[in-house]
Amino acid sequence: MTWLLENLGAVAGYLASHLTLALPPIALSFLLAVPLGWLANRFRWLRTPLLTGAGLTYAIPSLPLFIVLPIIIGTQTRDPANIIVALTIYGLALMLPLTADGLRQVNPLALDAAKAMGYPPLRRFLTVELPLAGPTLLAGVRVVAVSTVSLVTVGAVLGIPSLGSLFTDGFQRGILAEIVTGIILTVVLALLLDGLLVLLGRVLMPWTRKRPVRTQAQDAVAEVAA
Amino acid sequence: DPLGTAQPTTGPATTAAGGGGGSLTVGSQQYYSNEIIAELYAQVLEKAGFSVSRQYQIGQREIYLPELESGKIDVIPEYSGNLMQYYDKAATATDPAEITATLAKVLPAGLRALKPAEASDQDSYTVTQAFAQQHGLSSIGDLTKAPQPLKIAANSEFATRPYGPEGVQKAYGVTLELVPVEDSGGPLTLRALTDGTVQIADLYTADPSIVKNNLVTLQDPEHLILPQNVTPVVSSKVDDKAAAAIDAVDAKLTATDLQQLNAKSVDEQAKSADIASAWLKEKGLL
Amino acid sequence: MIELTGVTKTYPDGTVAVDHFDAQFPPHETTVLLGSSGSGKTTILRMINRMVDATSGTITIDGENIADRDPVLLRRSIGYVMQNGGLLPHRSVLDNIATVPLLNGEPKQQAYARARELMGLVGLDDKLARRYPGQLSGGQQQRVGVARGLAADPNVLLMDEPFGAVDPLVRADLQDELLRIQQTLAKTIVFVTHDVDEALRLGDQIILLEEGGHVAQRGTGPELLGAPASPFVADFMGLDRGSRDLFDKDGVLVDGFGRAAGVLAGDAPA
Amino acid sequence: MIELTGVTKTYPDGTVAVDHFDAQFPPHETTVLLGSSGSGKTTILRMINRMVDATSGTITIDGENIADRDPVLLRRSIGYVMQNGGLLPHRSVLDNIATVPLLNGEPKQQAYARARELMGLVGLDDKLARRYPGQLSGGQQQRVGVARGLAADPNVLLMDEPFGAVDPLVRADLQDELLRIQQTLAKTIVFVTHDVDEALRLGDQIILLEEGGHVAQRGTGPELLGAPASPFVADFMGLDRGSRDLFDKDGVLVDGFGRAAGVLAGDAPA
Amino acid sequence: MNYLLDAIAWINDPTHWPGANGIGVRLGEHLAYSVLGVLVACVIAIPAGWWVGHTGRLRGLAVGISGGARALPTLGLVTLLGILFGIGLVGPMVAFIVLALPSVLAGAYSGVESADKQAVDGARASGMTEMQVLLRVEVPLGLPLLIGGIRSAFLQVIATATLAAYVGAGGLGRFLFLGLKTQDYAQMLAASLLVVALALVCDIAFATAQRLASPTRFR
Ligand SMILES: Nc1ncnc2c1ncn2[C@@H]1O[C@H](COP(=O)(O)OP(=O)(O)OP(=O)(O)O)[C@@H](O)[C@H]1O
Ligand SMILES: Nc1ncnc2c1ncn2[C@@H]1O[C@H](COP(=O)(O)OP(=O)(O)OP(=O)(O)O)[C@@H](O)[C@H]1O
Ligand SMILES: [Mg+2]
Ligand SMILES: [Mg+2]
Repeated sequence: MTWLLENLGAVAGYLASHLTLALPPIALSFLLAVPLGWLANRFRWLRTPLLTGAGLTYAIPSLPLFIVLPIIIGTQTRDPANIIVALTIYGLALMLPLTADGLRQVNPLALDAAKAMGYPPLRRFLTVELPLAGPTLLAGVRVVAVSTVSLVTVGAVLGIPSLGSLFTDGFQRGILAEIVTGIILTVVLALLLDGLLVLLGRVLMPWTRKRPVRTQAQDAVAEVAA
Repeated sequence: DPLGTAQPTTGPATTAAGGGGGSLTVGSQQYYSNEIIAELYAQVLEKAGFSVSRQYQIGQREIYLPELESGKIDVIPEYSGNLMQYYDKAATATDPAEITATLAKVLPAGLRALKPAEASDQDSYTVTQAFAQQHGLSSIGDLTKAPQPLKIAANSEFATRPYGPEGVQKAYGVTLELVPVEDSGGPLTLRALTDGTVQIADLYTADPSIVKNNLVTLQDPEHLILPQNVTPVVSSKVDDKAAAAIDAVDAKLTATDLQQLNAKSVDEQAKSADIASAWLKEKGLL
Repeated sequence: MIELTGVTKTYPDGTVAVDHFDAQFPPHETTVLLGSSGSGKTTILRMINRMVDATSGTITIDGENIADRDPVLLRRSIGYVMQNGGLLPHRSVLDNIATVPLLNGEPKQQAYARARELMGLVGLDDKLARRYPGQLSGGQQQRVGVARGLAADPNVLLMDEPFGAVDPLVRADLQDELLRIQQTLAKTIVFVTHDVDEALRLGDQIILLEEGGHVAQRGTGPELLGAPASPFVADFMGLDRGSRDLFDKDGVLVDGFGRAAGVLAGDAPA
Repeated sequence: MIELTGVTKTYPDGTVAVDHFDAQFPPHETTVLLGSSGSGKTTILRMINRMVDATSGTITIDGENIADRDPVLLRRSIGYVMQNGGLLPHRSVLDNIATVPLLNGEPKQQAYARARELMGLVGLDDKLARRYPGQLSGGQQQRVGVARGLAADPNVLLMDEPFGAVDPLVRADLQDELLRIQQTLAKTIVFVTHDVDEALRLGDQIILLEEGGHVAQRGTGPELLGAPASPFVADFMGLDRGSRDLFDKDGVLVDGFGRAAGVLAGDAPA
Repeated sequence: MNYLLDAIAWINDPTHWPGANGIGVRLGEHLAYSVLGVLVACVIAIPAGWWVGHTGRLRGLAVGISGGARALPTLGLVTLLGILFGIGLVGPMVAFIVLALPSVLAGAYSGVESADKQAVDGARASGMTEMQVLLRVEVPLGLPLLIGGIRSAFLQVIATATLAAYVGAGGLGRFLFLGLKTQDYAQMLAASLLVVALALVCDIAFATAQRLASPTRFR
């Protein structure tokens, strides 16, 4: 605690750069997963390669990816773009299967109804299918958010500042408090982001806030009595 | 210490056009000791009227040297032997003066090395006091008196170094078994030594834990181990005035000084900026 | 008038769901497609709004071949009510009802006003307007489904077992409601069910289907009960199970098992 | 004889599902619990085999208070048949039927032999023995459910809307089958349904429930139809909707809407 | 692309395979660490998950633990455990277990929860004891989800097991760190490729197991 208080300014700076690095991959992996998830469902033969591929990408050790990526995309090693691209790849690996599942599990009756009412295809996808897959997509984004926040720390090994810098520095200097501070802050940041996403979901998907079963039953009774 | 800087490095350096001496970017390795030295340079440069931006904890050589070459960084504290080997894998120089001479030749255009300090921070064969006494050890060659093979904790690349197991076998007849630990002489390596997992550890000579734990660093009469004197590498933006300021620091930086600076960071958990300014004031440089 | 001529549907897996089906659904009347599971009722219904495209045969609405119409626009012009309502779970009751008018570009205010009117027509409390389907009882959802089917004021209303998922009391209510609405609006309704009682209650005309959409018999309810064309019809209508052969026992009508089925109230009213 | 005295169930969320319910289910007879959704039928049924523990009141079977019995052993002694069968999807038909005898430690061979016998009794082809529930039609699954309920030869059989999920034709078949089985086995059956026709068909005694398990009326089918105790009963039995007031129209019995409901076959057989 | 070819050439070099420092031994170590880590996680998480899924108690806690453990940065954990336990397998093994725990736990409880409610109800009503309901009904029906959880845990641990080399243990991480520290990117990339290939093989094995656990005949 004392350690944290004495180094508050620096830690705040790390926190800020940590967030700057974590947010773009979270957003990007969502934006990429939606069309890819749609493809995986639309074309059956694409499903297995896409989903297995996603699973395997997740198995790439992060350190070499961070080092090899700049060679491939032609950036400098310490460019934040590397971290963002690498973490987007990992995020996509987590997000894609969930997106595909979410879209596949949308109640076909609702889609059928939308079609029967005369929704054109694109509008149907954007205003019916996507929102109805919302809860699963949200679950996916939450997992991605948590794991991305945690993965950003690996960048510290390459000298990209984040809460992970507290690990590398604390380790070299043998300061346990510094490492523990880093771990706790990373977890807290991840869980805060997660909480925010849950709130966002409540706001964007009001229909998922079901009323208690009891009132529903009372409605039914009231209707029968009416 | 990354925590000593007013604002930690995020993104590219802000090289504000300074008043008297222009603006310079000082970088450091991802190594607290290196950051303290960088901070020494930064503070004297500021005193000399330069506006300095700091880019600390930039990973390892393969990451920051390209940035130095491309002009994103102007000053970085380096270590002579490894720097030479980075640019010339076949270099054979082993004593400090030769290395300085070679460096001048192999550094890419636009970069130059300033005068090395007395202080160095190099690999070492370090054993515990008890082990040294038990077998009467003072130099690497004495290790033959202990039962072979001996275990040494070091980074994995130790195996490929001239002063690694093969070199030592050839030069001193000592048989070593490498236990790879990837923390570059950090707490894991130290602990492996003190808890008896290994008999020898490759610690850096400026590591304050050597003094703290009463460890014994073995002599290297055959000069297998490359000297690693603190050597600033600078870009062409560093003019004579700036170079003079930096030289003044290195002229006073001794091996003991460096160990003490490091000890302050590790034991007192002080920030690099505070450690640096205290030392500079003590030496009358600030 | 909706006319189906030689309509056949073979699904990609080879199932011949409907085989050369001919029928006419007269305007302003309710035609019930009755049959057990898998007889092709839903397939026939969905070919009318091109949710399923017929493999062969022609379907015309007021003389116009639906194959020549844009399916999206065709669907907007036909009301469709399905089992469980098929409501959009993420839209409020009002939005659900106003969907088609809004798709047709009607101004929001006008569409919502009409939706509220329809809520009254189908017997839904105005307070439910802002609720989501998941917050309604089964019966209320069905009412929303009916209101939605009527929202664009279509001439044709297709209803696929719309009351299958609810309680018998609620179901009877919904049937009453439909009969009442039909008295004022007089739509052309095609109603699919497998419940004989429901068919007898709602259908001006009943088409009883066997597997493959083959017509076992068509006619009014009394015609099917009074003169079943085949043992299948008699069986389906429950005539040879003893459950529709009713016996008078002290004013209570009992079936062949001696179980009560109704009360004899006298001769039929004129 | 099963007796329930002042039985009340309040669920943890405060819902009073059943409120001071009294009833006797006579041995070797079928008692139907009839009522609309949420009236507490399932709760009453499940209190008998202690799947739900009553909040207060006593339930006795043949004079013994079930609260004193080990619930697991109690359940093995009572047959239970539920909607959709509630079969184990990962066990074959034979294994499903033999579950309870095997739990009771009966030797495998004997349990399987009995299971095959039961398959015959409920009208299942022997060839289905090795199939999994997912490979059966809805009606076949229900038959397996009934066979499973009978497997341990229990005196008491609890059936919770066992035929709710199937086609009306299949449903009628299943009802016939049950009546036939009951003629030979004469179990004490408690049968839950919300279908009036089914209740009239199967029940020796019918208990019509209002919300909270309040008894609206109890008696035989003809008693409920002939002398409804309240407007609710009349409404529920369909008497004041005009659908059970039948009129004779040229031998076809029609309801108040002029829709056909049956055929008048003469006076009741003795 | 060149690096990739070099890496493949490195793997194809037969001299890199045999011996105490060869690919064969390292591959075996890597697999062994992963199996051990996941196995220990299973021993802890499966009974706990089954209990949570069956009773519905402490579900919030289980979800919280899963989420929180996912947020734990592996790098921080490895450095912290390194300082606490020194070199050797203990530190990384604890990290692997922590890493594997959330997926296995979630697979265990969600599997049990996913068992068809009607089937479970039917089983209980037939007179199965709670233990019988769990072991004979809920567990077999939840097996595919459980295996799915173990599968993703295993993939994650395989990817992370390279860190064991950081603190002196073996595994494919040895090649990775040696390559990294000596700028031998071909070797480093080769190590990564081997890790991915190992993951692929294990993934296929798990997919097969998952399919066997949920034969289509149930559906
Ligand atoms: N998309 C499809 N692909 C293949 N076969 C289908 C498809 N839809 C329906 N069928 C088959 O076509 C036949 C008729 O189906 P349809 O849904 O029209 O029957 P239905 O009378 O509506 O039955 P239900 O009362 O069960 O709704 C059935 O054998 C069914 O299995
Ligand atoms: N586990 C439970 N927790 C809370 N309330 C419950 C629970 N189970 C049932 N209820 C409530 O108790 C009342 C009676 O439920 P029950 O299931 O016994 O009715 P039912 O007559 O069987 O209805 P249905 O015909 O829909 O099956 C209902 O209001 C229901 O919402
Ligand atoms: Mg249908
Ligand atoms: Mg019930």
